[in-house]
Amino acid sequence: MTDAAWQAVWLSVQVSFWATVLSLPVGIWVAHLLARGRFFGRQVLNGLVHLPLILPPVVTGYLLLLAFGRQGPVGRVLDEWFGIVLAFRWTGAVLAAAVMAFPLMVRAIRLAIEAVDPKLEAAAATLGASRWQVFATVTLPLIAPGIIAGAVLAFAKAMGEFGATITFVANIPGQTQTLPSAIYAFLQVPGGDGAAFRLVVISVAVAMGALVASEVLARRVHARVAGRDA
Amino acid sequence: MTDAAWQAVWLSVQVSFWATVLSLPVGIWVAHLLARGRFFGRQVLNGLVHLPLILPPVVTGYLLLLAFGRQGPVGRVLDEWFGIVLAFRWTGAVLAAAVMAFPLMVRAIRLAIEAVDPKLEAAAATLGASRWQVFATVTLPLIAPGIIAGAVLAFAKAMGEFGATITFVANIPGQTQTLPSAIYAFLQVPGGDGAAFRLVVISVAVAMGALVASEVLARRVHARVAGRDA
Amino acid sequence: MLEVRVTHRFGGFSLDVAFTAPAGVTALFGRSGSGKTSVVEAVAGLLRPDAGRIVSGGRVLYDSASGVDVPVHRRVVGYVFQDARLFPHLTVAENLAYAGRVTGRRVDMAPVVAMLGLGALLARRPGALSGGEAQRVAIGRALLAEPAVLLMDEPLAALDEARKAEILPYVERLRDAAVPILYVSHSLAEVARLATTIVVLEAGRVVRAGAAAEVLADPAAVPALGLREAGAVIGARIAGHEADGLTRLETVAGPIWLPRIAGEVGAALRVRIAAQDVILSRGRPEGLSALNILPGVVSAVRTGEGPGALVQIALGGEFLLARVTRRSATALGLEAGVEVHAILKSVAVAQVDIGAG
Amino acid sequence: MLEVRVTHRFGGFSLDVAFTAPAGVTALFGRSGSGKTSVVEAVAGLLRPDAGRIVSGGRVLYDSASGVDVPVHRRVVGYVFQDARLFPHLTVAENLAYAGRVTGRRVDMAPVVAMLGLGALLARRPGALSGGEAQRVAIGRALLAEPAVLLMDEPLAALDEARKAEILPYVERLRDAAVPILYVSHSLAEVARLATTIVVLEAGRVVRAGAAAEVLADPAAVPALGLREAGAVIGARIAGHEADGLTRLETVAGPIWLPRIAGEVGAALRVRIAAQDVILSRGRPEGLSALNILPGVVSAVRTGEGPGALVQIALGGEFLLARVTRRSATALGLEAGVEVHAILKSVAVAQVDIGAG
Amino acid sequence: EEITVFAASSLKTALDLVAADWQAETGNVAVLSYDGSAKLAKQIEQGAPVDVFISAAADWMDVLEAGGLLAGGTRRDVLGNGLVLVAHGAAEPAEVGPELDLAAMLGGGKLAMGMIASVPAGQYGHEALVSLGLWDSVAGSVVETENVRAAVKLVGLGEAALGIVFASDAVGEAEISVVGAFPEGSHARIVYPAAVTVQGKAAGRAFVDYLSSPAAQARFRAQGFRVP
Ligand SMILES: Nc1ncnc2c1ncn2[C@@H]1O[C@H](COP(=O)(O)OP(=O)(O)OP(=O)(O)O)[C@@H](O)[C@H]1O
Ligand SMILES: Nc1ncnc2c1ncn2[C@@H]1O[C@H](COP(=O)(O)OP(=O)(O)OP(=O)(O)O)[C@@H](O)[C@H]1O
Ligand code: MOO
Ligand SMILES: [Mg+2]
Ligand SMILES: [Mg+2]
Repeated sequence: MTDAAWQAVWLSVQVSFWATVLSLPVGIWVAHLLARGRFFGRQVLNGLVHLPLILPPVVTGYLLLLAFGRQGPVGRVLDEWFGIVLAFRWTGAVLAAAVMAFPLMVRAIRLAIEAVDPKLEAAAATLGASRWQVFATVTLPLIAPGIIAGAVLAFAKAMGEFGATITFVANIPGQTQTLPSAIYAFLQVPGGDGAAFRLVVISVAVAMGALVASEVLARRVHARVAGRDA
Repeated sequence: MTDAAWQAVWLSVQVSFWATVLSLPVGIWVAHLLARGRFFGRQVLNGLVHLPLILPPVVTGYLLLLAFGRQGPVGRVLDEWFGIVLAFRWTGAVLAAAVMAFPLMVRAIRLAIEAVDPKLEAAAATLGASRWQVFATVTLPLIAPGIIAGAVLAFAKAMGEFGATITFVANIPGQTQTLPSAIYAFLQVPGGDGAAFRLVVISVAVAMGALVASEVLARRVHARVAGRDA
Repeated sequence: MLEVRVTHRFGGFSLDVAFTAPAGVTALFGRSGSGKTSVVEAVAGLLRPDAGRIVSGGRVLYDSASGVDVPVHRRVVGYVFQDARLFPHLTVAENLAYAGRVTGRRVDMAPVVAMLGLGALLARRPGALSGGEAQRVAIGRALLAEPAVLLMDEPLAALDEARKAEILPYVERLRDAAVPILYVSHSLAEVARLATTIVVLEAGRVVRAGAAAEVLADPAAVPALGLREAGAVIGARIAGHEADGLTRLETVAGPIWLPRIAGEVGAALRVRIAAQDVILSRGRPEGLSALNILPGVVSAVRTGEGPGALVQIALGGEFLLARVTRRSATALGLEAGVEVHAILKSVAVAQVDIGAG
Repeated sequence: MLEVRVTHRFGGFSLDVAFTAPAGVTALFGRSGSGKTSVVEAVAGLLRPDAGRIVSGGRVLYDSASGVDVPVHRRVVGYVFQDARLFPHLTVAENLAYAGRVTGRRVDMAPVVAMLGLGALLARRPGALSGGEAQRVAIGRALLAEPAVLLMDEPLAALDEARKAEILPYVERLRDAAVPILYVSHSLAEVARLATTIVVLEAGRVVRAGAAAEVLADPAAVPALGLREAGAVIGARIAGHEADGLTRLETVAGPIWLPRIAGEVGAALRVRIAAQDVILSRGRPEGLSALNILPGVVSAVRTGEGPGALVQIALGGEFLLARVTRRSATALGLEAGVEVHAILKSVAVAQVDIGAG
Repeated sequence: EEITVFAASSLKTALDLVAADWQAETGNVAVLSYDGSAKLAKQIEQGAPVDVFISAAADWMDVLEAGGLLAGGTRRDVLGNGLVLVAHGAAEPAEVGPELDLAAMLGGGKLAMGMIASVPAGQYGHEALVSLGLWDSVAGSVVETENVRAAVKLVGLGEAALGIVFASDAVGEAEISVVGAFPEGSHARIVYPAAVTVQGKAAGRAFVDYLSSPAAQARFRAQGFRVP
């Protein structure tokens, strides 16, 4: 395999990791808002979160480019005020992957939150726990299996994300060429199928590793949460 | 808007609907296997289910083509024995959308199953309910919110699916040209952005409608499941 | 008839019990954490014991030696759980109808609904029930399963006395309909009233088991049962209902009068008389508000560490227990063979302690 | 001091109660579904009543008129739920430490762990506890919150007598430490032992409320309390511990002897004497196993529909209740003003009915 | 010096080699990013950090030129291509013209080509079929693909009987054979304009110049492209 291919593998793992890790707190927060909030505009937020699922990935990529590109309103502010450039950088690939994976992550966490018995939260409040403490000490540990599920879905999705990423950050080897972009590139040339297949295998291996690890972790956490001794 | 565009809208709605409805029973079954099964190969099944998330959509599309195309092993059998042809048909678009949406659907349902208190299932068994009856009368109603969540995720994903669909069934206006394909086509020509934007708006409107409907439904179901009076 | 032999370990706790529950109510009695629920779960098939054998009415439900393990739903046990465990998505009516629905049996809910006072709750969901209401629904749900064995784990703990008094006769009728009942309770009053057999557990072991009348009248069993709850059960027959609201009962030792007991003249009863409700007198006492004075002979006196003594009095072929202070036992010269009169208040024998024989 | 005034409607049930709970234990007593849990939840802030006002120690917790609604975690109530509601993901030790953890207080768990016998369970998770064990942990968790008000919803229902007997003195000590306690129970024995105030609910309404001694000795309150549980509480003082294991108590009506009571000579006690445990005699009886014979004067006789009569006997400034049959009441000519002797077995007054005064 | 080149996907086979040659010769590095011309053009509009753009379609280059995103005077048509009819497996060569019985050749199979509204190869193919009067006879059998490579794949797998692709796409594909080339006049001339962007570095100009060098042209020809 070529250097560029290995670079793509490594880049994809990094991008997927950061996309997952960075979006997790936001995902938990939004999931909580959607599950328990009673505010005006909840439906709008819900719709926004789902948008990347509904739109063809290329469109999401274009929208990101329009907003976060150097010419875009957000992109310009980020660049001028903080010196952060996303478009055509690997950081942009992180953003694209995070956005695309966000609906999956939020839904998994939200389902977990909705399954928490509000009576336990009430019990915690009677013991003096503020809303935030109730969340941190009761809700959060109880939804750990959902968070793991959300994170692994996000990671897997990020590993496979192509359309939005290539549109937002292009397909520059060594800089923004993720695994799917590299696979795509190989599929574009005669006789490239073999190389593409090797990359697919690597991609699947990495994601499966994460998947199996998450299952083992989730099982352990689930046993705890169900109140059984580990 | 052109007739072809309207056709694409209508086709996408149909494809998404059928992809969701037809994969739901399979999704529930697989989710149950993954949540409660203790069989050898559970991890393999789990990996397979997640595959469409991990692979770039184009790759999934190729794999579908290889398996379900006219020349593919499954495709040939389906054609010769049942007269079912999927490649280049709207039915193939349904298959592609269903496969791509499957991991999302399964994960949502699985999380819901894992949140069901096994003590309630045990109680049902003591009252004479067989495993299947326990599932149908206790587990299934209790996971209804998860099923709704899974279905709406699948529908939304199917509305936005592009890569695998176009690879598997190509783009035949009126037959396989879904909304994302049509949007993609418009984006490829100079000055096509306006038309693409109109289609995006329609796509978002349809999916949001489904989303809001599902929320309302889920809320009602959730109140029931939580044992509160409606 | 239910034969249970079970060994099981959880972490630090080990269960090792064997007993036979004949037709009727077998009470599992024991302190919190002694293993009562675990035994019941093993019978229901919800806990798979490490080893053992469970046979119900000749049918092997579990046998670790031969590998038999009948699935839960084929065991046809009606299980009233210690926690109510109602189906939250179903209304009360649907919870009650559940067993009929899954087994395809047609069941008439009306008598159970009436007995448990559930009429007004039928359309509610469990989330909107009080603790006692939920427990009543759980009892009804198990009863309506028409089980071959009924497992009741503290079914009445959440209920008030009045409600208990309404439900107990129903359980008695079941007992008499020959459904074996395994009944877990902390209340010896309940146990004494219902049980035909008593199994006392302590830290996962059976420390006493036998026919209820025997165990309850055995001074040696008192420590295991708890002092306050000691008492004996005697047989009686309704001799007549009198004008002032009292019912006259014929016992082996003579007539006694108790507040009106529902039942036809001639019906056989079991009356539990708590040891602490019996006063003893050497001579025949006069001018007391207590109506019931039964002559008998002291058959055993057991004194423990404390200031009390437990006196067993033979009345014909039956026995009564009386708890007195050692000081009184000495003052009255109570020892085996001495003739005494047992004084017993009518009202001290509460409705809850009278069961159909 | 806790003032509660609450009205609320659920579907068919309407709650409309107002009462004041002074320092000490206020027992909420009533049948299943009468609204006890709802009242407690309103105090805790888990149920927002349609209207009303709740004031704890001068602090307004809820006032529908002025829109005050203090959030649950600021109310500092220790709530022992009817269902244990332990945190499933935390060990027993972590459950017990929870309140300290969220409030940053340092709490010494040792005494509570010892009192509740939780030492061996500390590393377990709630899923591996028996019903009674879970309930004990729930009690411990609430106690360790060092609450300003303690709300206990049938805290002892799942426990055996021995365990109850261990826990009750602890609750008494809390009562005496001036933490107001709202105590829901079906057991009048518990209520009589603990309560300084009794509030009787029926179908969402207060039907009787007042000082425990008063309510319990009032024949008119008996129907609301339940016949079997009727009884009065009298004050006593430990006069001496005697060699044969009995403790001599001084009451307004003379000495009585009970099995050894822990307490120093001179200590004040509250002794509940169940109405059904009292036998009346016109003359002074002789030769009985009962040691305690208290002379008094009948102050009221109440006959109901049934065959029984409830007799209130004045002993100095205090009152005793006796349940006798109407037949005996007539035979002995019991009516107000008549002198009688109340006969009372030492052993009939169980440990559970004796509370620190 | 390192430059970034955005190039139409169909150039990948040849351009990778050309860039390697250039690198060896000059010591400069060309980082190549391939995608559809439309997407690349839009990215350049949004400020992509790119030095050279090689498009498969003149119209997108026109858009960039009009937008003032190209360095003046650097645009030139560097390559051409032909349009060919390909078949699955070995096929009898045939003259592609108005007499060709395309429908019969399909025999109920599919004709794969790029999306006729948007993919350049599809646009040219549509134009050619219409001008030859063949479109109506096969319109019902056409399957349009996301890009021209996907059309090659469909023919290669046998899912489509025939395909219309660039001549360069038919090179090196084992499972397909060229039936014939479309006549010059049946469609607009296929050209690949290249240009340096406004922010393009000097090496970018050198790279564009190099594309017309004999060595590069030999590489392109070997991959089936035409050179002016
Ligand atoms: N959400 C609800 N909707 C309708 N009715 C309700 C709801 N919650 C409680 N109730 C009713 O209110 C009444 C009082 O309930 P509550 O739980 O306060 O009773 P309780 O006195 O605590 O009874 P128990 O001793 O059985 O626990 C009951 O009749 C119950 O059915
Ligand atoms: N999964 C488990 N792991 C470890 N110990 C357990 C587990 N389940 C039960 N135990 C222990 O086994 C013992 C018996 O429990 P069981 O529930 O049978 O008691 P019980 O007699 O029903 O008590 P109670 O009257 O309190 O309900 C208890 O000491 C309990 O802590
Ligand atoms: O080279 Mo293209 O723009 O994919 O037809
Ligand atoms: Mg138990
Ligand atoms: Mg209650």
